[in-house]
Amino acid sequence: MTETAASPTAWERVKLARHPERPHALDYLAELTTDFVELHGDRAFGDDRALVGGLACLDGRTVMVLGHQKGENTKENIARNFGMARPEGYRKAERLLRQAEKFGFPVVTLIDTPGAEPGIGSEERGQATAIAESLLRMAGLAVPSVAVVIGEGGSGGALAIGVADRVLMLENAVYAVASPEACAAILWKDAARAPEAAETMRITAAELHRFGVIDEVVPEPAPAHEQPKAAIRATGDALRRHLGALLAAYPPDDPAAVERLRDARYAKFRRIGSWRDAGEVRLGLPSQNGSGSATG
Amino acid sequence: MTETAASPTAWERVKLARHPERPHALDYLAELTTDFVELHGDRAFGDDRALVGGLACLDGRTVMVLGHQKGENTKENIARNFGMARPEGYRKAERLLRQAEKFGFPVVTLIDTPGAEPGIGSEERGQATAIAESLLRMAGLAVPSVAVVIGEGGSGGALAIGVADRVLMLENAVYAVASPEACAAILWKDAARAPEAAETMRITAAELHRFGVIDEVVPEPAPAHEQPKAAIRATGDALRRHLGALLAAYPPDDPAAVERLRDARYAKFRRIGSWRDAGEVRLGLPSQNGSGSATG
Amino acid sequence: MPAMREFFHRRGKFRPQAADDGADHQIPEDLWVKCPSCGDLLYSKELDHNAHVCPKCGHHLRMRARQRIAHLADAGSFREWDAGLRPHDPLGFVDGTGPYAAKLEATQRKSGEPEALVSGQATIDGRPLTIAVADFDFLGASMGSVFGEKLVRAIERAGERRLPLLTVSASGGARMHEGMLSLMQMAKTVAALDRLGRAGLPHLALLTDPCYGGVTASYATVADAIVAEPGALIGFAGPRVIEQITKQKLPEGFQTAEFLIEHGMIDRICPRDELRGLLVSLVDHYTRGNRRPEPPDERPAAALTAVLVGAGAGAAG
Amino acid sequence: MPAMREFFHRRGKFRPQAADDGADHQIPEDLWVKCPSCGDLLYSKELDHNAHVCPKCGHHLRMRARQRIAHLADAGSFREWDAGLRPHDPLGFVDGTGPYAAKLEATQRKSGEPEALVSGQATIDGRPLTIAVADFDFLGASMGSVFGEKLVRAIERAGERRLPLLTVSASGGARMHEGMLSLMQMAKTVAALDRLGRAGLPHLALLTDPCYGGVTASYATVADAIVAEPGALIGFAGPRVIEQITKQKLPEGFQTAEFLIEHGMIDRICPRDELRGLLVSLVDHYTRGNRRPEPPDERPAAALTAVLVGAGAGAAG
Ligand SMILES: [Zn+2]
Ligand SMILES: [Zn+2]
Repeated sequence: MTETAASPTAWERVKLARHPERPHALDYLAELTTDFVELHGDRAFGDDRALVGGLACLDGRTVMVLGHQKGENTKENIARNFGMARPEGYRKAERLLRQAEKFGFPVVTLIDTPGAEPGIGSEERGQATAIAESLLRMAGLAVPSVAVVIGEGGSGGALAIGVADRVLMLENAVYAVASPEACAAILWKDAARAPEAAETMRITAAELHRFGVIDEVVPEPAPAHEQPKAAIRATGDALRRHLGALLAAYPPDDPAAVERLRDARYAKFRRIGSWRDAGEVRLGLPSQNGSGSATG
Repeated sequence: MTETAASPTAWERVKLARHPERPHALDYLAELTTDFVELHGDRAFGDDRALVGGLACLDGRTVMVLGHQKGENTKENIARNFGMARPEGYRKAERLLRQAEKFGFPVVTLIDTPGAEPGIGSEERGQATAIAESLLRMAGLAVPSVAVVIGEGGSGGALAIGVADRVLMLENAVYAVASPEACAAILWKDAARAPEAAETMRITAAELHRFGVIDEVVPEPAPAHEQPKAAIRATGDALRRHLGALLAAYPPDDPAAVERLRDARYAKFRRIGSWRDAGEVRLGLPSQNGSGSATG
Repeated sequence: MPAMREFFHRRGKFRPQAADDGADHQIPEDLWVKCPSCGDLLYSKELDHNAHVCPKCGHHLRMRARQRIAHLADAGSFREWDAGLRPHDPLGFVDGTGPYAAKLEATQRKSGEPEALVSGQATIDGRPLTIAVADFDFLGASMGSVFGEKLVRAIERAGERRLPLLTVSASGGARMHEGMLSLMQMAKTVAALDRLGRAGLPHLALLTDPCYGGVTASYATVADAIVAEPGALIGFAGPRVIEQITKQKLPEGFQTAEFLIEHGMIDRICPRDELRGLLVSLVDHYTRGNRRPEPPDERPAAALTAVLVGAGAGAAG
Repeated sequence: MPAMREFFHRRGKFRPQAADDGADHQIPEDLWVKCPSCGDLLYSKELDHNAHVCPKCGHHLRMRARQRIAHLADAGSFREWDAGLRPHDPLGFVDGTGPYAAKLEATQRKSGEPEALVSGQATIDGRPLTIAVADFDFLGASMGSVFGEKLVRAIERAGERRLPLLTVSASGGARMHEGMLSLMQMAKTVAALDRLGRAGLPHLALLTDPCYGGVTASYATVADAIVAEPGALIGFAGPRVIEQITKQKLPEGFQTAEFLIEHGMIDRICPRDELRGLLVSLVDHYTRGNRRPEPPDERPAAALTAVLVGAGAGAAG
């Protein structure tokens, strides 16, 4: 796959998002933060290396960071389960989110996963429940949060750390309800139709911005695997801007701000969706960005 | 062992407390409450049948009940692991305590365990951590709580559901830092010296009341395995009295009461202990019941 | 709904109560139904009278949403909400079998429902509550925009009216045809439940066969008490997907309600004929407990209600 | 301390740094120490300079409480609290080897400490914090009344002065000689930590070899960040007890720090020579974060401090 002057297709973006040399969560932390202290474990069963978390210093402020982490090579990919988190990963996330609330740390999450692990052990230990509880904690979080889709945003396993006050997405990242291959296998009965599926699923940053699912597209001057520092720096700029705005609007030292923050977060997710109301034949498309409206 | 007119020895009480026909937690619930709905599971790994919990109606009020549960026969004892809870049991307890807080249910716990299970799996899944987190939740609980030692109060596994606003204890129950057998094996190098150990460890209700560890001794007109209903009714009377007093002093509809409740609970446990202060050669024995003071 | 199709084919255990291949199987099925567990032919009227439990083997057959409501709610007590909300095709989605818009129309015609969720207010043994029931016959009760919106409105009204919420779930997962808008319904419904919980109101969840993917991983398990029907299959990833990916044979009883309770994920397994009784007990308990004027985290209930009203999308039926 | 003795005997791995059989081994041990891991004879002064880490194999030998404080705290910064608190014998406890009171005296003489916990205020790289360190040479650092009382006072002062708390634990468990008063120190210390947490102040826990029973099951694991030393044995029940009861062979590495991090129970394993750096980072993070004037559950900090002062048992050193 080559990058063309024209805009890449959705399927090309899938390949860019999965490119093995694309920077991963820990690369972002190394470049953008100082004094990262990784915290491990769910305090109940295990430590999931596919989902990392810890304290880091961003512009002199401590933030709680969470991110899916793919490996840099095959060996590390096996240790990190290719970035597919198990219930332990989501429970670690939930634990660290509670800690962020306790100490008033803003939360930054970096999304990059093919999806939550499908497996016998993951089902035994409640993959669905673990994701749901992470969603719940993020939805009610008492501190501001920013999520960035840096690569592959794979379904519920991605969203589990994505219910944030601001959701950003890199230009060549994708975010989808299912992998294009799975979608093609089910709806076309042919996984090879994944490129078509990718197109019709609307999984690119630009489209998701239009649908009000994400708040901002972070530009990649060149695909991130070619110029990782440029992509990371652009991400850092957007992150700082949004985090700064959130902290100004909802200061951690103002108790009343917590409720306003929760209300605003609720309103943000509350409006996502698209329907027709029989009485008036109107659509309830997200209006946040003033776009994406259509009549049926 | 027969019951004599004279007070039973500590070791005789150990045998009474362990008597297989002594009523267990579910017997108390059947007799004292209505509409018991058992709630299962820790939402992470398993359901521990050695520690039961759920909603029950006591005098028209819903309470959250938790209790160690021994089996009524060998088969059930195996299913219930002889009342020795695993980490899942304490995590279920912790979950239900959070639910009690959410809905303002007072909490009643029934303690009857040889101790938390010592085992490879229990260590792998953090027996110590699970107990500690249950202690923490009980210590900070936003609702009133009453614990009753109805049989065997075995060490940390018992205390895990024992950090309550009122701690009651049946006359023939025991509550100990370790089993007399274990204590004898370690300190006498001879488990057969358990009767001596039981005596010197001060594990009876009367002694623990004198030391300020428990708040009230619930009389057993006859040993509870002989007249279970009498013991259960006496427990019910004490339970209602203490719960009533707590609810009057800390009404669930008064938000300020939560802080007073936590403060009172802290003060209660804060003073337990005994020491000498070198400067003045004085003892800091618990003063709650105006007894148990001694000079060194 | 990544996992849906496999429930129609796996091991011959699941009978498609409404196939989505376009053929119309309704006429023969109206009279006789084959029990998917024991294979017995059951007269459908008799099955209706037995709450769709096989009289021979006790297998709990699937129920349509309105059958479920009729079974659980007091007769005549159900008032439906938001029946006018209709799905449409925001993505212009076209798959191997054609456009989503056409599929919606066909499904609506065949199922007789406008969408996969029916919601409203009802009483159970005189206790008022909010109820939202998924209908597996509508595209595998996959969760799309309308499913999510109707559910969120029901949750908000439960908050406004201070009523308990009962959700009855069955689902193949998120609806792929609405893409990310479907996935976001997980966030939206859970966020609404977060507020309901902060207001001290209970969410009771009933999980029925089959319940998978984005529904199990969102609102359906964010509940104060989780009840499942015997034998119901419940999980995150579908069994066929797990088998394909792991190349492992799945253990006996994998993802059944019995498996879930053993692994600590649900509170109760309840046979259908005892469900009403259990729900009444739970409603009574959680309603009795619900005396605190302020939720645990200090939010004034009045302010919350105001927000819920403000965010709510209109009047209820 | 149900589990203590076994750590002196099991597999010959643990050298009793202070035996409690009455014999005095101090003279030869002052000069040469045998590494419990590689068996090398180490000159004790060299070991002191190397923070009690074997220069040959990297094994982390146990440290006395004051050695630990000297290693971690800035030179001269430690101010001890409650040094005057002394244990006594509330139960009149007599075991196979005689009365507890006599054992206390002998232990005090041999260990040079009045009790098993040393607490106070210090700085680490200039950052003030409260520190409480267990001393395994004092009856296996078993937790009795004085251990609990000193720790609770330290926690309360951390709250009053709004300082982070660092606990350094090693223990055989609750002290049996003080019976239930010992067990209740678990409740008492955790309750104090609950209040510290509500005030938004951090508790950093360092777990060192060996850490068992009532200490691991109470304050030591109720921490915001849990760090363990490499190879440290940490658990609830002692390994010998588990082996005896389960009749199973324990897995390789059972209950080591490495086992615990794999099972999700601790945040970090940190070699001794990197400990100060890690603690400084953690203190900086948790101190920076600690800006909220009100703790998460709405309690005014001022009121809390008042309560802590009220409950505190006197002035600090
Ligand atoms: Zn049948
Ligand atoms: Zn060595």
